[in-house]
Amino acid sequence: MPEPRILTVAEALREATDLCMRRDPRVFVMGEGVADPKAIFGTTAGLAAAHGAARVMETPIAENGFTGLAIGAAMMGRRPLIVHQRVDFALLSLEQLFNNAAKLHYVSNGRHRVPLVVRMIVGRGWGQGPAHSQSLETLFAQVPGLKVVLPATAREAKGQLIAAIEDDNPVVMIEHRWVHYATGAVPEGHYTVPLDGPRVVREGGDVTIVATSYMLLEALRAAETLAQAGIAAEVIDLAVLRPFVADPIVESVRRTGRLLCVDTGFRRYGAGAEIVASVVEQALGALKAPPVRLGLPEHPTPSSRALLGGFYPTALSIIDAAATLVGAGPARVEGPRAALAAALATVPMDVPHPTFRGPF
Amino acid sequence: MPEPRILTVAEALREATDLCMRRDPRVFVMGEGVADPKAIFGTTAGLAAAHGAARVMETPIAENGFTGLAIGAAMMGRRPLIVHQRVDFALLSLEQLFNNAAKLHYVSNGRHRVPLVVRMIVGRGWGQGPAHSQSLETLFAQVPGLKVVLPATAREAKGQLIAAIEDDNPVVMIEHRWVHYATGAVPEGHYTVPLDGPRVVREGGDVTIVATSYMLLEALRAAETLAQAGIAAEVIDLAVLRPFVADPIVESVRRTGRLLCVDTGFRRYGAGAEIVASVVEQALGALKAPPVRLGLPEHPTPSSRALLGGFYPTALSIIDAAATLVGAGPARVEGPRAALAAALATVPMDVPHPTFRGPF
Amino acid sequence: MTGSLDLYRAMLRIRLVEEEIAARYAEQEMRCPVHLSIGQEAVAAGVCAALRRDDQMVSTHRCHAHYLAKGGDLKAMLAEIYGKAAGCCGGRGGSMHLFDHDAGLLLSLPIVASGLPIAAGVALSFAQEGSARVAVGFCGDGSIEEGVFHETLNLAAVHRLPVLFVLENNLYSCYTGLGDRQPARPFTDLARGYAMPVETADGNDVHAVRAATGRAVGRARAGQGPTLLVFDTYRWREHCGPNYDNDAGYRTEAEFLDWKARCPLARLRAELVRDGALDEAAELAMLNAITAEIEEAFAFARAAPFPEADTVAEHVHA
Amino acid sequence: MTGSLDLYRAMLRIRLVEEEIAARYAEQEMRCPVHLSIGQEAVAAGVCAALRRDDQMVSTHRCHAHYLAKGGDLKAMLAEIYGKAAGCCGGRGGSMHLFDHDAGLLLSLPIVASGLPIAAGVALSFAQEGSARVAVGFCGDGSIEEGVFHETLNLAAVHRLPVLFVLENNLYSCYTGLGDRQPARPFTDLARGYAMPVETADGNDVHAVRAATGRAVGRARAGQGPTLLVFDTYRWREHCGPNYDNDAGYRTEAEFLDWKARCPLARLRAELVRDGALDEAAELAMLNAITAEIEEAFAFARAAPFPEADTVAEHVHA
Ligand SMILES: Cc1ncc(C[n+]2csc(CCOP(=O)(O)OP(=O)(O)O)c2C)c(N)n1
Ligand SMILES: Cc1ncc(C[n+]2csc(CCOP(=O)(O)OP(=O)(O)O)c2C)c(N)n1
Ligand SMILES: [Mg+2]
Ligand SMILES: [Mg+2]
Repeated sequence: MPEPRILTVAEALREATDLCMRRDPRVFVMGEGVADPKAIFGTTAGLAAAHGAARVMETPIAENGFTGLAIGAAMMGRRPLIVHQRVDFALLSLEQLFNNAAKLHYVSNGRHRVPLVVRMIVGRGWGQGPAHSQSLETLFAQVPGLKVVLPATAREAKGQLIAAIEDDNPVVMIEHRWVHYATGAVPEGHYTVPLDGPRVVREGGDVTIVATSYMLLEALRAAETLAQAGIAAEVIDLAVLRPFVADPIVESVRRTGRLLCVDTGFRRYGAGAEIVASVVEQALGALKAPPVRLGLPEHPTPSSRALLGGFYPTALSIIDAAATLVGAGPARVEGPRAALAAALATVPMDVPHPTFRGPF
Repeated sequence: MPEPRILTVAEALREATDLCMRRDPRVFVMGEGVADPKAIFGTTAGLAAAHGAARVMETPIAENGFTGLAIGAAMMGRRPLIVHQRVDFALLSLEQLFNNAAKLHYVSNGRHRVPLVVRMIVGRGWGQGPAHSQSLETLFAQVPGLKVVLPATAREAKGQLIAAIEDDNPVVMIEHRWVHYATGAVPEGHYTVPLDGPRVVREGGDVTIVATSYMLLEALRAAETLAQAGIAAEVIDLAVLRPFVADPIVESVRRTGRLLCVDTGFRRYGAGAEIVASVVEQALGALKAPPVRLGLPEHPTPSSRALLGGFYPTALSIIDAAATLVGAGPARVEGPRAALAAALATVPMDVPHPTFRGPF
Repeated sequence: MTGSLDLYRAMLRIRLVEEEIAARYAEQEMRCPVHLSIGQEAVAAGVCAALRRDDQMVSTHRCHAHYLAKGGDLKAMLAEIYGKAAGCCGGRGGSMHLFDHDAGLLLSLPIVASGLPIAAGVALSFAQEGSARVAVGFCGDGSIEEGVFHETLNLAAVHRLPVLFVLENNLYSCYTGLGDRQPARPFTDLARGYAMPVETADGNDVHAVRAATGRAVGRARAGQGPTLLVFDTYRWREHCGPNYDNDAGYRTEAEFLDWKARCPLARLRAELVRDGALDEAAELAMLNAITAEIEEAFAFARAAPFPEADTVAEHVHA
Repeated sequence: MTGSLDLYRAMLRIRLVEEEIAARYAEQEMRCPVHLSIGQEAVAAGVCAALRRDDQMVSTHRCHAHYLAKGGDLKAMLAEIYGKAAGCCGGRGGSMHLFDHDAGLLLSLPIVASGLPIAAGVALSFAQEGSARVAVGFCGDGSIEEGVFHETLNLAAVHRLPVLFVLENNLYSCYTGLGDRQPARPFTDLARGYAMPVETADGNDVHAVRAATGRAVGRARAGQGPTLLVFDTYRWREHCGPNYDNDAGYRTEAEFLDWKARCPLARLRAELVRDGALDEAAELAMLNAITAEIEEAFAFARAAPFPEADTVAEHVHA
């Protein structure tokens, strides 16, 4: 059998877009910088050359305007994919996205369709600062009519983006900048990863860890270390925040009795809150300990790395939370945790760590 | 002792604004229609005549622009109060509100202050339709740096608005249109109701009902009926979604063992999720039954009243949920519930019911 | 090519439908906000007379006249306002969400200026398909205060999209006059910022509106890009609802009477009578035909069934 | 009144600070994005020379020159870029959030055009207080594509606010040229849509910039409202970062050399030398003084302590 093809998530997203543009002439890409030399962190690299400026449209700096433009084209049967280089910029387009894209199918009693994909990127590292680093996934996830997906691994990212482009509904894809670097085996050609809910990524019987986006990579790293300490963590990629499907999580917690949620965005009012609430509604009796939520604290993102030490959940904080949750004393995880901590310490914390790049 | 002064919430808000404008020349009001004959459902009635057009500024239809204008004036020490006639319109101003108003104090290391009040109104009834009826309170509540308050009763509304105007932070006040009609005894003169968390509105030992805004009025009506059936509900007004304070709720659930949350906005990713998650984290053992959440279903608001029958939680659905939660059979609530149902049936469901107007 | 008589019939039909809505609104069976177009009929009729059925328009909260002038189904419109299953939105939208895709009224939106980039996007789809169809986005004098109006004009101009922006200036946004919202300058100057051709005409002169629109449509079909059209007109009744509100204090009875004297229907009627194109008999026949259609449509809408409550959660996702 | 020599010193200081940042960026101790202003110094120096210290400016992601020209503290700026506690934001903002309220640089924001309505709001506060101070909002050629630019100009015009909108046209938004983003027309036409006075000048001619700004400031202080100022200039280095990127493919080396030949510093220097206002000795003294200040400031910023980790949650609420 042939060597598996290892791509970064950024390359996988680029490949998905190129493939969909080749398969369907109605697909086009629009946004600020989609055809420029940086090509949205490489995710649109070469597309303008391959498909022409008419299908890879540079736009003015007008997020609300070009979002409406895309909605109008989508209503007429085109299949636009638009990109925002930061979630923070997409805040300018929420009126179009929430009032129009999300509601037109419903309010037209099913007659209108808005096959639109909105990609937006979560900044992190190198002093990004408060307005270039927001994730805000539950902001989008609470709006009926949207689908919201957060890719974490390369194979899924490609399949999820193809599924999103082929979906007849508006799909918001929130991509963490550091996820772009993650590598994994990516099949050639066309396939989809359905936007239909969580996916068990690693099996284990001691504790259920639910994470999204970059936090999934941290969780997987933590699970490895926990395994070395004899703690078997089941890791679930929530992946799709809307439509929200709790069943695989509930089912897992019924087996493990312990739930740890790790949000990429804020902990307060985060996806973890909905997960915990849904689980206790259905499986209160199965809980052996109070569920634990990790996520961003209740303040903006400072620029200086000196202030970021405790800002983001890490494999280490996930390990500690999981160990406490299963009632394992510090002694039990100490060794493997120390080894991981040492490995992590070799790289500054404001750049993505190589060992978190997979292959996953 | 004198007759208590009964005002509507709309009148109470108007009085609070007028009082603050008289006390502090830096306070001014700005928005679309603040000085027009309708005066934002009467909440700004007479203010232009009393304080002049310079302090009650009509604006162009430019939500994002005048929000930024208010932020700039606030940074320089003025105290703007801006108003959006619908939450749905405020979606255009989130970039200013989230990236600037909420973060400037933090990113300036405490040097800048943004003493800004943003009022926005949730539409309901008379066929409002999908884009004139959104509540979206957790959208605002998830942003650190903001304070978010939802008034429900007249005395509190006046005190909360005065507190908001005197607060040195940006405060978002989300007012349900039907709450404007609610009446209650309102003290004369200056007083504040601190923006510091939930408030027990009615005591009871059988079940804890946490609600906000108009749902608090439904909950109180339900509690009365439940009492007639011998079920003592403790009703808590969450009131302030940010900063989020769970303690009084946790403390109540420790006593009742049962939790029912009623969201004014969507149930999924709603405030109820955060409440349930916070409660189970701190008081899992106290729960005698799985917590229950009520709120809006996962679709937009249709215009036709024929489709709205099951859309909004009501005193009746709250009664049913509470009764089930305490393990009371239908028989036990049947009588009082039927009486309430009959009373409610006398008024169409797309206009506010007189018996829900208090006085509270 | 629509003749003057057809234009008059179109305007009269709009007027009579709106007046019937106003007359029946107090019955409280139309339980949604209504923004009537009485006084502004010439813009709707004139613009649509210059369009083909397969051209697509995007309208605003004040969409009745646009919907009717473009050929939208009257029964589906009234059923929608009555909240019935036979409504164009199945009762889900109400008066501010009217649409009839087949007739070329793609969409109406209740959020000010929100439909403008969507109209430009429709034009983008025409350009991508190499079709000669044009898109039209309606907006009021308040809409041009929204940033997205400007983002849209710039987008349409730089991509030379086949779209018309029809600015219906009725002097007010709700109860606030232009002077409190914008500096004094000709609206035509707005187009210069986008190097966009502009047409302006008396919005109560249906011929002038049609002619101006025709020139813009010609450019759009020829691949010469967008045009801003500016038409001055006047809303006779209150911003939202069936009544007159000249006593509310934000505008004067005199101003209203002045505009009423320039009624777009009376103006065209005088011309038709002068030219002998409309005599009493013909007018009566026209009036009776329209009245009969309207009565039948109202009867249909009132008798039509409400949507089934259990369908409320359908069509969230396609 | 700032003399030509002071203007030259101001521009040279900006140039040398930026070049030192560029030279040291590879050390990876300034761990935040930097948007250098090299090539655009005349706009910053000319505008600020026409202002009083207590006038307040709001800048963008490209704020270094504005901050320095307005008198912002150099040590606090560099410490901020180094992420230190002594930074103007205590390390919380980085290069795109520079401010020095006392010097009259109220705020810089990384979101395009986001600072413009805030600048107008500052002007509103001046108007409410009856002060003669003016506010300035900087924006690039990309910023005018954002709707809020237009909402702000309309708001400022209708309320006659004492605010200047300084449009720094450097032909590009990141790596996208004007032609891909806007139709061809003079930027001055943008002001007509708001009946707003407009001033335009060569952005590399500091005298012209100062004179144009002076006229606008005069009107603003006299209660005659806002002005749009349009200055053409050029960014020499990459959009974000220390390097040159003429080989990246979005612009040509020739274009860059053409603009470099019109260096705003060289231009003023030639004038000073011609007028005998600057001889070798004086220039050397100036150079040494500035270099010494910069070296001291970098030494300070590098040696300064980082903020304490446990202060991170402070100042969420006032
Ligand atoms: C974004 C937004 N802001 C405010 C409103 C409330 N509103 C509804 S109609 C209207 C007036 C719009 O004026 P104009 O564009 O002139 O249209 P007209 O009503 O005069 O036909 C306003 C402000 C809205 N629907 N959307
Ligand atoms: C709302 C928003 N959209 C996009 C960006 C990304 N961005 C940062 S700088 C920039 C270019 C702005 O161009 P211009 O206004 O001409 O300023 P210049 O960089 O040329 O000085 C862009 C698009 C942003 N910061 N904010
Ligand atoms: Mg109008
Ligand atoms: Mg530029």
